[in-house]
Formats: sequence, structure tokens, C-alpha cells
Amino acid sequence: MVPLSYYLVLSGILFACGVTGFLIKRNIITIFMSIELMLNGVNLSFVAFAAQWGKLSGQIFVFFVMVVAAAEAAVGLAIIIAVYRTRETLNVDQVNLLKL
Amino acid sequence: MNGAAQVTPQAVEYIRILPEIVLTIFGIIIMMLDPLMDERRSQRTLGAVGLVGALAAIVATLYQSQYPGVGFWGMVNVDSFSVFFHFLVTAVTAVVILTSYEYMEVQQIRAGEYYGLILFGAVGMCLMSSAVELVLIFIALEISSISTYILAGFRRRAAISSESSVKYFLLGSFATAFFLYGVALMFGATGSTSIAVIGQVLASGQPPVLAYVGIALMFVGLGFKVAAAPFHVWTPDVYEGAPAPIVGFMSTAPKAAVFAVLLRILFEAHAPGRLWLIWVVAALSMTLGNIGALVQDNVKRLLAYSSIAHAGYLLVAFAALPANGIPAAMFYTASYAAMNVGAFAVVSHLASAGERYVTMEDYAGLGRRSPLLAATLTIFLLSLIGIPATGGFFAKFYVFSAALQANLVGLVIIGVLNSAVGAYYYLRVIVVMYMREARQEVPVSPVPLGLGVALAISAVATIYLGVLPGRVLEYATRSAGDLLR
Amino acid sequence: MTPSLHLVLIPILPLIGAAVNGLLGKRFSRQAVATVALAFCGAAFAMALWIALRFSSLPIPLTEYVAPWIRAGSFQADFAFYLDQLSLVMMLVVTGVGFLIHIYAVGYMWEEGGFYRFFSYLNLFMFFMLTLVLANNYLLMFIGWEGVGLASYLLIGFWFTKDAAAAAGKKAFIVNRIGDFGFLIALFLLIKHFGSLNFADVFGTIVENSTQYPVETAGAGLLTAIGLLLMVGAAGKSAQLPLYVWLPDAMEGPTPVSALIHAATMVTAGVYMVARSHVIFDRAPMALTVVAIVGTLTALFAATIGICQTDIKKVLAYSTISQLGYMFLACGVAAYSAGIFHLMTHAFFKGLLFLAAGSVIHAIGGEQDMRKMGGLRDHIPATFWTMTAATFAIAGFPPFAGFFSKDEILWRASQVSLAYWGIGVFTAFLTSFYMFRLWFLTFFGEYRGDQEATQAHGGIHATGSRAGVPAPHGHSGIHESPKIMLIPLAILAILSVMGGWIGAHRFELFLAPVFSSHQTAHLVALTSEQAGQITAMEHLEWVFTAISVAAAALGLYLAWLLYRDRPQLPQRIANALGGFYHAVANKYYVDELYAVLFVKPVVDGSTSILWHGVDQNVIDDTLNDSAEAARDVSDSVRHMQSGNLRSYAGWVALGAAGVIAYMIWMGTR
Amino acid sequence: MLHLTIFLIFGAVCVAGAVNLLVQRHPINSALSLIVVMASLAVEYLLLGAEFVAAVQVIIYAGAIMVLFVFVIMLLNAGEEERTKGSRVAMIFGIPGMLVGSGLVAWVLLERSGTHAVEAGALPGPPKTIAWLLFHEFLLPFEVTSVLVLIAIMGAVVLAGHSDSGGPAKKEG
Amino acid sequence: MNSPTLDSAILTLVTFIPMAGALLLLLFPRRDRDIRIFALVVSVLTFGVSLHLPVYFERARAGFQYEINTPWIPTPNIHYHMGVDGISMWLVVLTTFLTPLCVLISWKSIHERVKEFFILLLIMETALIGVFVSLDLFLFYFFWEATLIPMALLIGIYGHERRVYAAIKFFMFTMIASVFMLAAILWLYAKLGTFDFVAIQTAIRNGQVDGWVGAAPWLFLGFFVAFAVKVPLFPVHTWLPDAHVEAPTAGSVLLAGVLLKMGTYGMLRFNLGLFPDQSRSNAPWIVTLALIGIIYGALVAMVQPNMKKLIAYSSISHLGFVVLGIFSFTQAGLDGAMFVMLAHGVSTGALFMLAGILHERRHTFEITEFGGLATPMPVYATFFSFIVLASVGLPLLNGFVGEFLVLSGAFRAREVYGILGATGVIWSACYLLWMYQRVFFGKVTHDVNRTLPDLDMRERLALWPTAVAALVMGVAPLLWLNAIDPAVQNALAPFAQLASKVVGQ
Repeated sequence: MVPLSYYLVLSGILFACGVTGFLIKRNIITIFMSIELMLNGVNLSFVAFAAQWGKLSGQIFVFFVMVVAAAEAAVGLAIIIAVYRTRETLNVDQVNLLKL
Repeated sequence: MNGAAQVTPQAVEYIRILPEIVLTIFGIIIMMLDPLMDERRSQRTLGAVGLVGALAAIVATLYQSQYPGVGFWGMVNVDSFSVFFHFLVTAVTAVVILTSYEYMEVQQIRAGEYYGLILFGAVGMCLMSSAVELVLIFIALEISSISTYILAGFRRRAAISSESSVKYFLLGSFATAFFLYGVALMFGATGSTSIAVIGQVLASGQPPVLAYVGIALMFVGLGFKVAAAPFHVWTPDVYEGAPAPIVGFMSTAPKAAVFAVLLRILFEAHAPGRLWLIWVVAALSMTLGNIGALVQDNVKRLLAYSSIAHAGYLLVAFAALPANGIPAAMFYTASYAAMNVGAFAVVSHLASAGERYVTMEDYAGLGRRSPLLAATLTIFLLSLIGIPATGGFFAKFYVFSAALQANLVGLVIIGVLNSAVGAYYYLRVIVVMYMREARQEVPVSPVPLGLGVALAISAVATIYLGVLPGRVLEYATRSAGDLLR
Repeated sequence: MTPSLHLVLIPILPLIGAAVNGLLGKRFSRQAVATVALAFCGAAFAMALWIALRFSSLPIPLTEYVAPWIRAGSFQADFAFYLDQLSLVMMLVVTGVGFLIHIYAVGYMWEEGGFYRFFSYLNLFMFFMLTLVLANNYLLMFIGWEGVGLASYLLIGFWFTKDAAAAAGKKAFIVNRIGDFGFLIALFLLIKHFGSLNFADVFGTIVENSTQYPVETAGAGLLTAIGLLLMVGAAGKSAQLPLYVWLPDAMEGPTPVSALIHAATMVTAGVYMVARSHVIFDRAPMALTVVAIVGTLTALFAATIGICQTDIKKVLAYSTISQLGYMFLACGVAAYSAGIFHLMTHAFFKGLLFLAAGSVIHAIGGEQDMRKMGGLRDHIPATFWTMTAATFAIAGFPPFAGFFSKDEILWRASQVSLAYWGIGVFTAFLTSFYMFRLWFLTFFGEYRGDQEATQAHGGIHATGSRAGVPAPHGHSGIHESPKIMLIPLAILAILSVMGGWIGAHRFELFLAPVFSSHQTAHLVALTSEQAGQITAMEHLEWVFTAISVAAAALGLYLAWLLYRDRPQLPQRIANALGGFYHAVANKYYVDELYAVLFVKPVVDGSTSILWHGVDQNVIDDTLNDSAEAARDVSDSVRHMQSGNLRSYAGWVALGAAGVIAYMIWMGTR
Repeated sequence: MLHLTIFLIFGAVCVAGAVNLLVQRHPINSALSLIVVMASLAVEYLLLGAEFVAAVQVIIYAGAIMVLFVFVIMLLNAGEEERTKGSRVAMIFGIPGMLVGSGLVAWVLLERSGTHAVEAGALPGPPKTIAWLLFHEFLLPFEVTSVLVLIAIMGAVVLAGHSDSGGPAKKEG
Repeated sequence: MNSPTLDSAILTLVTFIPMAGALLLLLFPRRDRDIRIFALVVSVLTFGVSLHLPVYFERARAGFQYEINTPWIPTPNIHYHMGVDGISMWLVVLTTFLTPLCVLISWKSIHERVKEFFILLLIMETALIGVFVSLDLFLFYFFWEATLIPMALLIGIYGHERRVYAAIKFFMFTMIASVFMLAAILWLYAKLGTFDFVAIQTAIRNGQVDGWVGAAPWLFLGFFVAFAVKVPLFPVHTWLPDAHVEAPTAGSVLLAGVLLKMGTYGMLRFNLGLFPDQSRSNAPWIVTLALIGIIYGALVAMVQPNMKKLIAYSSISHLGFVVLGIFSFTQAGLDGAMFVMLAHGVSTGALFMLAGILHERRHTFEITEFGGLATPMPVYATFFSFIVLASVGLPLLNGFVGEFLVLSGAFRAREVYGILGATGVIWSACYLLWMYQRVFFGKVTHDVNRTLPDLDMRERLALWPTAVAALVMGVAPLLWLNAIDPAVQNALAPFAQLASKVVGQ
């Protein structure tokens, strides 16, 4: 018997790690990975809540989230490639032509 | 819930997603035509197809409005509210496509994907306004977001364009994750993702704290999308880097759709505790947006700040009582769409190849070089200021009067002061156009037909909303009734 | 009751003349302009005479209502004219002397550019002056009051290319305005407390409600306030202390103007107004005292300045101020009719003095400095003789006109206070002295001017002579004025001699309906109480008269001594007096004092404190600073947009934390 | 008890992987840690009875998506992360914000979400049931995802594909 | 004929004829001469039509006449409600009177972008008239704001060197102030569901507004601030000199002649009409500001080296009289205030035209650049002096009647008001005559000025009407006052109590 809140806290931790990653990582790809981490955290919540409510729809959501994540990954990585082509760097701190 | 028992959707339910279907079909047609044509011819043909698609979607929307009701097992709900936003989104799409003709040629952008993405993006936006289920909303949101991420980076050879794209993409995904987490918590709190069910649960008794957190996180995600402070920081950068017609598109249509979602979540789902949250966010958005714009010299960036401010004005309506606030907000989205699309249409025309001419200085003497264009831009700017006889005026008017009916005097004071301060930077553009001589030779090509039509539509819409706002507002009021029922 | 006298025509006729000349005169010949001006002015005079002839058969006082003017709520002021003995006298003086001066001016101004303009202004002046004296309410009077100021402004500045003339015109207008300020406030008080400005209404109310409006002996009350304020107005218009400064400068105008406006008519408007308001003054002894003191001091003060002036017109100007002081003294001792009497005789002899002076100036080509005149007696005999009559009149030698009126004033003043009388007599001595000084310097001795200046015919007579000049003059040395100028001189000389012969008592009798009908119980009581004393002092009057004549004779002697017998003496006296002499010669530095006290502080203060200080440094800078501050804030808000993605995420995270915290707080409340 | 133990073990692995993702400087290491996280999450899903999800997690997420990541990392030859100091805001406001926010959420999750506990495999999610749901109640979202995927494809083509002129992209603006 | 149809349509006609003219002008080819003539025809036509108002006006009736009231926008409940009383009617006529003169005076001085200029001018006229005839608060605000743009453009495009600064300053000052009014209007609408002036007034008088006690002071201020900036009242006046100096002549004429009156009209109609209690309690400091404005404006005017700036500051001073009169709450004060508005419109409008004529010849407003102009330009000098005298407040000219009534009203309300206000009479003589002296008298100091041409026919045509109006208004003010008086009486009805109290003191 695992209290549900454990799952939820775990998901929260993952989400928080993702946020932290976004804040501290410099490499665009790693930042993107942090986002994936956040999504994974959310997915865990969905599944946990699905278990709590006894509704399978929660699991369906996870499926959709994955699809979206996949699509995002494809697009996101393409964008990253495009950025790399024009800037020849993946450091976000240097991707700052647009400011003020 | 008629869908629970049945196995396949009925025909009428397809009508309820007809505009989306139409848009998708035309998007696919474009994709298929693209490889069949050579580069030069495809530009116009594909644009024409896209335009037809958008117009067909408008027709479909009108047709659809005859068949209100729920479809696909409670996933979509066609009511006057959704029809309103469908119409808005498709109309904006059509205008943006018209605007893009010339831009594509000047900037040498590949047309197939461009128009396709616009149409597909419009699918997402349309769906957002009619979806009544959080997961569908999420997917629709992603469709519109991802397509705009891509469109923002369409000027691939320009470093700023891809930077804009990557910033938009990363921050957008970041915010989407928040939204999604909110959905999850909401699901956890209520056991459902259907807005109707959530609304029932939340309306009955004290909602659980989890629901509050869920709302908070969803608000963060959606607030980001509409560029409400403090989630607005991406806006200026992205707008500056993205292609001008696309900025016109993404500052209006997706925003309108997200506002529709926000309205549904806050009002239809009876989200608790919104008042002071919105109060602060609205005040902050107005103030930061206007103040930030004061010293901008890049017109695109200026309009980006202005869109932050306008998000703030719009949010004022959300703090008001639903019966007044919703119609006010809807009216605001409509008039904002009209004027902002128009303004960006002018900007994209003047930008010229490589978007070289986008600073204030480049607008100097425009009133002399191209009086009609300058006059049109002036109309949009005046509307953005909120001068009577333009849509922008009535939009602010309704919003503020709705807020006053809810006794939000402080917020209204902040709002009107902001709109006065905001006048300054719009006025600067007008001043530069009419009262300053050009220091350098900035070429202004004649306005092509497509752009002309687009400008005419936007201008007429802006003026129409400013002179005879009654019908639109009446419709919006009816929609609000539908939403709150 | 007479259906209508068409009193309105009297002021209107000159107005028509002014309009005709003003609008069309540019295309008229000089003859035509002169004809128009004289015709309309003369017509007014004729009407005035006609009315005077019928006067005994008229129901006096007579009000003639013409048209409504201003109405606001219950307040109203109309175009309505009022005829009684007082206004009849004034009307006759104004139209009569005015007409004569018009005639004179035709000759005097013949060669000037802007001939039509001059006569248009002059007729305009007549219009306003007649409106002033015929008005039936204070507001209409105020029209005339301001209007004559305007005409004076225009005429002083007639030679507008001369900076001094333009400045003098402006000064006159503004100083008059300061006086008018007091007048206006008085009107407001009247409106507030009486609801009307009609003489009949106001005076009627006061007389009928003597309990409500008692004689304010105990302390200053409403009527005292009104009286004092009216006196401020009168002091402005009639050049009394401390507002006299404009009148000497006004001599920049053409001499007929000085004669008409700044001697005979306009400047006496203040006296007329005080006399007209006697109902108020009678009940405000304190105000009366102020009037008397101001009058006395002005008389003395101006006379002392007059001694040292070298400009012939300036002497006359200070003399005018001084004589006006006499009139105020008369009013101040409630001897209104004496004041009016002196007003009339003064109009004759002072008008004459100016015209004669003009003739002198005309004769020697525009020179006004007496030190450069002398010995003109033989060159211009007609002028000399008329001038002599006038000089004796003003000096107060019997049987000239000035004697009768001045004597009456001094006598009445002595009844109130011997101080008034003493100063009055001393002033009479001074008057006599400086007038004879002028007389000797101008007409006797050797001619001291240079011949060439007369050849060039003066700086101000800039425009050349034209065809149709009535008498050849201007280029052949000193010459007598043409007939058209001499005839008015002659008439006025006759009047200066005989004008006083009607006698002060008969004059007082004539005006009695005006001044005694409202005589207060207080004054009546006073007079009856002292009736015996007065008869006892009957013979005293003769003594007083003798003293004042002696004073005048002494003045004559002294003038002869200093300026005829021993011409080097004045300089020595001047040296002996040193600073005091300079102070007097420079008009006690009053103009400079005013400049330092008022003009400069106001101009400098307005420039540096108000305009640059408040407007630019405080208000505009505050606004610019706040705009600047807004830009600074804007700049810092911009810096939220550092361009760094992680910073953006930081803002989002912070915002999210805030939103979450708020919502949790909401949820757990 | 076993249930809890497994949860704790894989939970710890999961968190460790997440933290490792943060501390690793080379993106490839981060990607590998992410795969660890995903895999251990798949176990947690199984514990919750979500068999289908667990499988998909491994196949799509850990498999397809992460492969894509690794591929791109390789393609771009991304090197070690430089520790540039680009953002004070993220440190001064972002991290505290994150801590406060997640602390609050954690508090809510622990204190306010009830004392539910779940058995292992509490809600079995067999593919058939899931499929039924997916093609009925969630038919529309499912179909709509096709548009999403289409967009993704187009986007990838447009952005990552060679530029129209064929040559290497020039820098502009 | 005075038919009912015409009566209800006349205000619409007057308001929108210029607008229609502007639209037609849009279609005109760019032949400057034709455009000018057309603009003149339109404006003269408007003036002609507007004369219908005073001719058939029922003088004795206090309420609104020529009313038209049809729904415009159902939500919010906006009506196209227009009507004039004795107060607003004259301001309409003033506007239509000045516009043809503006056209005439701009005939030659505007030679670039002529079409746009006249379009803006005509739009401006419509907006100005609209402000005065609107009886629906919304409609009022609509026109109120609508005046802003054409004026800002007129200043900014056709102005002089620092035109951009002036245009922005003008716009921002008035814009920021008027949003407070918008907020107040919105509040009223939120509470009452109507914008109708009469309905709101009735509701307020019957005490049917909840939360009125707490809100009224703020609402009063909201309206007042907007009007005060427009007037402009003392501390917020600095936009005016800049705007005037930079504006083209026609802009200055309309600005001083009509635009400023929007502020005082608003105070009269709305501050007094809707908030009698608040007007009463706020009067002391408002009057203080007005008095400061009178004296301050005059003093600063006196030391201005720039002719137009001088006239601008004199406007501040004159408008101070208007505010003083309005907040004296006396019949005479308000009558006078109205009359000063009209008189100031005519005479200051004329002064600006005169300054503009000079500028056309010499391209400067600096007083030191002139001197002795009466010699080369006698006719001009005569007109100038006439108008200066009118402006100084010489009896029998238009300036006097109003100032006198205002001051007597103010004096009646409280002595010190009248006394301080009356000092303005002195000051106005000082600065105007001094300026006149420096410009026209003395010798010609600059050789360029020796050959300046005098007025031509067109300029005389533009100036004569103002001169005649100045004279007629001074001699026969009753023509105006007998319509103003009942309206003012009506406006003062709620103050009757106050008036009797003051008189009793």
C-alpha cells in the first residue's frame, strides 16, 4: 500500500526538477530535456489520479501527452537545429540577439 | 451525455467540427499541391487555396451555427460562444493569408508549409474555442502553439527569426507543462476533465484546495499564452523576431482562442478565487506593457508591448461579473484582432525584404510618401489608443464599464490611466509618420491587391466596431448567456 | 412731459462724425474731413444750446430711455440718458469748448498726416465724453469713462512713430485702468447692495432709507467704501495723487488734444463723478475728507513741480493737475457747485492756455522748451494777448474768471479747515508764480531759440505742407497762427475774462436742485448750527479774498523779479537749493519711484519667477521630469527583457509561485 | 510493503536520474539520465496498474523520443556546457520561486489530497479497454492528434531541412 | 419655416455638414484652389444653417430645444441625443462662425497637403459642434475625444518648429485628463444604465443613485480634471502656450476660440448640472485657481517676447474669468461667463488671425522683430487695435460685458473674488497695450518691415466679421443674453439656496 500522495509528491519533485533544469541549464537541448522531465512528472500525476478515481481516462491522457511530447520533440529539435545553423552555438546565454 | 451509449458519432456531430474539417482538408490540399508546382507559381496558387480554405471555414462556421449542441461524447460544444470565436479565428486567418501574399514573395518564403501551417494552426484555435474537455483543449492548444512556433522561425536565414522561434518554443513548452500539470491536478481534484463536470463539482460546495492549485497552474499556462504579466516576457522578443504577418496572426487568433479557453475555465467551470488574481495580473500587464512600450523604437517590438497591455485591458473584463465581463472580453478580442492584424499588415508591407524597415525612423514621412497607407495605420493606431469611433474605444469602454459594474473602481482607474499613458507611444508612430521628414530613403512599394483587401477589411471592421458595436456586443452577450447556462 | 428731447443725438452725432471720418476719411480731402468733423460736433453743440434754451421749460431731472443694454437676472443697465442742471453744465462745457477746439485743431493739424484719423478720434472723444456726462446710470457712465480713456490713448499716441508718444498713450490708459479698477469695485458694491446702477435708483434708495444708510460718522461703512473707491476712479481719471503720473506724459499728444482732453474736459470727469455721487459722499464724511486731502495735496504738489518745468506744455499739465486738486478740494468740503464752477472756468482758461501755447509752439516750429523762447510778444501779438488773459485768469486776479471760482473754493474750504485754506492760498501763490514765469519766459526778453530750428519746422511736423494751407507759414521764421486758430483763442479769452461774472452764488443757486435736494439732515443741522457764525464771518471772506489776491500778486512779482529783472537769479537759487531743486525739477522722481516699486518688480517677477520659475521650472519641469521618470521606469522594465531565456523562465517561475501561493491562500481560507 | 519498497527504490532512482540530468554537463549524459528517469517511471506506472502506459512510456518516450534527442545531440556535436553567467534573474527570482511554488504544491499534495492509498495494479489498464476509450470517447482528440503530427512533420521539414537555395544558411539580422 | 421635422434634424445637419464636406473633399482631386473654395463653401453653408438655431430659438424657454433622441447603440444604452439650450446654442454658432474665417485665413499660409488640412479642419468642426450639442454623455465623450486627433494633427503637421513637441504635449495633457472623465461617465453608466444627461440629472437630483455619497466627490473631480486641463486652469495650463505657438493660425483660432470653451462649457453643464453639492463645496479652491489663472496668466503674458505666446497666456487669463463666473453660482456670474466665452472666442480668434497674418509675411512671432508697423500697415494696425481694445474689455465692445458680469457676480458671491478678479482688468490693458505699442508704434526698426504689404481683400474679409461681431456683441449683448439668461437660471436652480444664503450673510 503506497499512499497516493507519495506518487503525487514524486511527480511534483520531477516537475520541480524540470523547472530547475530550465532555469539552470545552458544547453538548449538539455533545457528541452528538462521540459520532458516536467511532462513526465505530469504524466505520473495523471496515472496516479486515474488510480485514485478509478478512471481509465487518466491513462488516456498520458497517451496523448506522449504524442504531444513526441510532436514537440520533433519540432523542437528541428528548431534547435535551425538555431544552431544560424548561431553555431547551443548556449542559451548566447542566444540573446533579441532583447530590451 | 448522449455519446456514452452510442458507438459512432452521428452526422450532425461532424457538422459541429465542420470548420476544423474544412481547414484540415484545405491544409492537406496545400501540402499535396506544394510539391506539384514550381516555386514561383506555388506562392500565389497556394495562397489562393489557403484563402479559399479560410473562407470556406467561415462559411462552415456560419452553417455550423445552425446546429448548436454537444458532439463527440462531450468533447466539443457548438454554441454561439464557440461560433463567435470560430468566426474570429477564421476571419483573422483569411486576412492574414491575404496579407502574406506579398510578404512571401518579398521574403522568399516557402509557401506550401507556410499556408498549411496557418490553416492547421487555425484548426487548433477553432477547436480550442469549441472544446469543452481539458485534454482536447490541451491538444488544440498544442496544435496552435506548435504551428506558431514553426511559423515564428520561418525566416530561417535570419538569426533573429530562429531565435524568436526557439525562445517561443522553449518557453511555450515550459508554460504548456504548467498548464498540463494544472489539468492533472484538476483531474485529481474533480475526477474529470470535462468542463461541465468540473463546473458541477466546483459549484457544489467548497472546492478542494487541489482545484485551486490546478486553476493556478492552468492560469499560468494560459496567462503565458496571452502574454499576461508576469508571464509576458517572451512577447517582445518573439514578436520582434517572427515574420510580421505571423505576428499579426499569433497576436490575435491564438490569443483570442486562449481567451476563449480562459473564459470557459474561469466562468463555465466556475473557477474559484479568480478576482484578485486577475486584478493583479491585469493591472500588472497594463502597466508593464505600456511602460515598456514607451521607449521602444522598433515598431514590431512596440506593438508587442502594446499587445501585453491589451491583454491586461482584456483581463480586466475577467475580473468583472460574468454577465458583463464575458461579452466585454469577447468584444475586446474581436476589435483587438481587427486592429492588430491591420497594424501588422501595414508593418509587414513596409518591412520590405529581410524585414529591414521596422524601426520608427523608417516610418518617418510615411504620411507623405504613402498617404493612404499611413491613414490606414493611423486608424489602427487610434483604435489601439482607444479613440472614439474605433473598435478599440468601445472595447475598452465595455471592459471598463463591466469592471465598474463589479465595483472595481481601482482597477478601472489604473486602466484608464494606462490607456492615457499608452496613447503616447502610439501617438509617437503617428507623429513620426506625419510630422517628421524621412532622413533616409525608405522605399515604399505600392500596396498590392491582397494586402489592400486585407487592410480594407481590418479598417472597416475596426470602424464598424467603433460606430455600430451594438450587434456584435449583442451577439457576445447572447454567447455569454450560452456559456453561463 | 416732453415726449423726447432726443438726448441720445448729442453723443451720437459726434460718433457718426467719427465713423464717417474713420471709415471713409482716408479718401476725403482735408476740407471734407474738417467739414464733417465740425459739422457733427457743431450739431451736438447746437443741440446742447437748444436744450439749454428750453431748459427752464423742461421737467428736470429728465430721463430718456433709449434701449436696453445688459440684463442678467434682475440686474439691468440700459442706454438711458439723464438731464439735470449738472449734466447741462457739463454738456455745454464739453460741446462748447470741444467745438472751439475742433475749429482750432483744423488749423493746427492742417499739415499733419492722418488728418482724418485725428478728427475721427476727436469726434469719438466727444461721443464718449458726452455719454459720460449724460448717462443715467453708472455703467453707461463707465462706458464714457473708459471711452474717453481710449480716445485719450489714441490721441496721445497720435504721433505713434514717436516712441515717447506711444509710451505716454499706453501709460495714460494703464494708469486710468488702475483708477477704473476702483470704480469697478465701487460699481460691484453698488450692484451687490442696491441691485442697480441707476442714479435715480441708488440715490433714491439711500435718501429714502436714511436709517439704513445713515451718515457714516461713526466709522467706515458701505457708503464710505463706495465713496473711497469712486475716488480712486476719479483720481485716475482726473490725475490726482498718486495716479497723476500719466497726465504730464500725455502732453506728447497734439496740443489741441491737450487742451480738450487733458485740460478742459476729460480730466474733469472725476470731479463730475464725485459731484454726481454727492449723495453717497454726503453720507461718507471720511471719504469726503479723503477727497479734500487728496485734492489739497495734489494742488500743492503739482504746483511745486510746475515751478521747475521748462517745457511749456508740461508746466500747463502740472498746472492742470494742481487746478484739478482745487476742484477736488471743493468737492471734499461738500462745495460741489464751487468745484463745478471752477471746472467750468478752468475749462475756459486752461483750454485757452493750451491753445495759446499751441499757437506759440506752432509759431516757432514745434519748440516746446521755454528756455528757447522769449520775446515772442511782438511776433505773435494775438496769441500773446489771449494768453495774458488766461494767465491772469488762472492766477486768480479779479475780475478774471479764475478769481471767482478759486476764491469760492478757498472760502468754502476755510469753513471746514484753515489748513485747506492755507495750503490753497500758498498754492495760489505758486500758481501765479509759475504761470507768470511761463509768461515772462515766453513773451518777454530776447528770443533764445535758434533760427534754423524754426526753419526746419519741427521734428514732429514731419509731413510737408500741401496746397490749400490757409496761411503761409512754416518756412519764414516766427509767425502768427492762422485765423482759424485765432478765433477760438479769442472766444476763449473772452470767456476767460467774463466766465466768472455770473458769480459763484448764482451758479450755486442754479445747481442747487442737484446738490441740495438730497441734502442730508446732518449737513443742514450743521449749517443751521453755525448759521450765526457764518454771518459773523461774512466780512472775513473779504479778508480771505484779499489775502489770496495778494498771494497771486506776490507770485507775479516774484516771477517778474526772477525771470525779468534778474534772469541769473533762478540758477543761483537752484544751486543753493541743490538736491531739493533737482528733486523738484525731476518731478520728485515719482516716475522713477513707480518704476522701481511697481513696474520693475512686476516685469522681473513675472519673467523670472512666474514664467521661467513657475511655468517652466516648476510645472513643465515637473511634467517633463515625470515623463523622464516614466521613460526611466520604461527603461528598467525593458531590462526585464534581458534577452536571456533563463531569465524569462525565472520570471515565469516567480509569477507561477505567486499565483500558486495566492490560490492556495484563497483555497485554505 | 513490497509495493512500497519497489515504489521507493524506483522513486529514488527516478529522482536521482532527474538530479543527475541537472548536474551533468554534457548533454548526452543528461539524455541518458532522462532515459533512466523514464524507465523507472515506467515501473511506477506498472505499480499503478497502467500496463499500457508503461509500455508506451518505454517504447515511445524512452525509445523514440530520446533516440531523437541523442541523435540531434550527436548531429550537432554538442559539447560540454559552458557555465556562462547569463541570467541573474533565474537565480535570484526563478529558483526561489520554484522552491516556494513546489513547496506549496507539495504541501497541498501531502496534506490536502486525502489519505488515499493504492494497491499495486489497482486500476488495470488493459490495451483493449484503453482502445475502446480511445476510439469512442476520445475519438476526437485522437483524430486531432493526427493534425498535430502533421504539423510536427511539416515543421521538422521546414526548419531542419536545407534552405531553398540549397547552400548553407546565411546569417541575417 | 420652423417645421418640426427641420427642428429635429437641424442639429444633425449642423453637426455633420462639415463631416460630409470632409468626406467629399477626400474624393477631390488635388487642386488646391478648388479644395479651398469648396471648404469655404461648406463652412459658410454650415454657418448659414446654424443660424437657424438662434433665429427660431424660443428665448424664454429654459430647457433644451431642437431635441433629437433616437437609440444609437442598444448595448450600452447609447442614444443619439442632441439638443441645445441658450448656453450651448451660442457655442455652436461660435464654432460655425469661426470656421469659415479659419478657412479664409489659411488660404495662402497652407500650401502643402492642402487637402488634408481642410479635411482635418472640417472634421474638427464637426467634433466641436458635436461636443456642444450632445446630451448623451457617451456621445459627448465621443465628440470630446474626437476633437483631439484633428487638432493634434493640425498642430503637428502644419505647425512651426517645435510642432511635434507641442502636438504631443497637447494630446497627452488632454488625453490623460479626459480618461478621468471617462471613468466617471462609466461609473454613472454602471449605476444607472443610461448615458442620457437629463435622465442622469434627474436620477441624481432624486437621490436614486446608490453609493452616491461616497462616489460623488470623485466623480466631480473626474469631470473637473478633464475640463480643467482643457480650459486650462492654472497649474495644468502649460500645454496651451506651446500648442498655440506651434499651431497654424487656423488651429490657434479654433483652439482658443472654441476648444478651450469645451472645458468651461463642460464645467457649466456637467459639474454644475450633475454635482451641485460638490460644486458648491469645491468652489473655494476652484475659484482660487481661477483667480491665480487670471492674474498669473496676465503677468506671464506681459513678459512674453512671442506674440502668440502672449495671446495664449492672455487666454489663460480670460478663461480664468469664465471659471470664476461659473463657480460664483450667481446669475450674473454665469451669464457673464457664457458671454466671456463667446467674446473671447471672437476676439482671441481674431487676435490669432492677426498674428498669423503677420507670420505669413515675416515668419516670426517675436515682438522684437517688429516695431512701427503702423506705418507700413495702417489698416492692419487699425484692425489689430480694435481687437486689442475688444480684448482689453473696453465698454461697448464684446469683452466688457462678460467680464463685468462675471466680476459683479463673483463680487456678489464674495467680495475678494471680485476684487482680485478685477485686477485682471488692469493687467490685460498692460500686456496688450504694451505689446501693441512695441509692435506698431515707434519708428520702423527693421528694414524688412518697411515694405510689408497691408491687408489684402481676403484677409479683410476674414477680419471684418470678427470686428463687427465684437462691436455688436458689445453694443447689443442682449441678443445673446436673452437666450443665455433663462438657461443659466435653469442651471442655477439647485443653487438658489446657496445664493440666498450668501446674500443673507
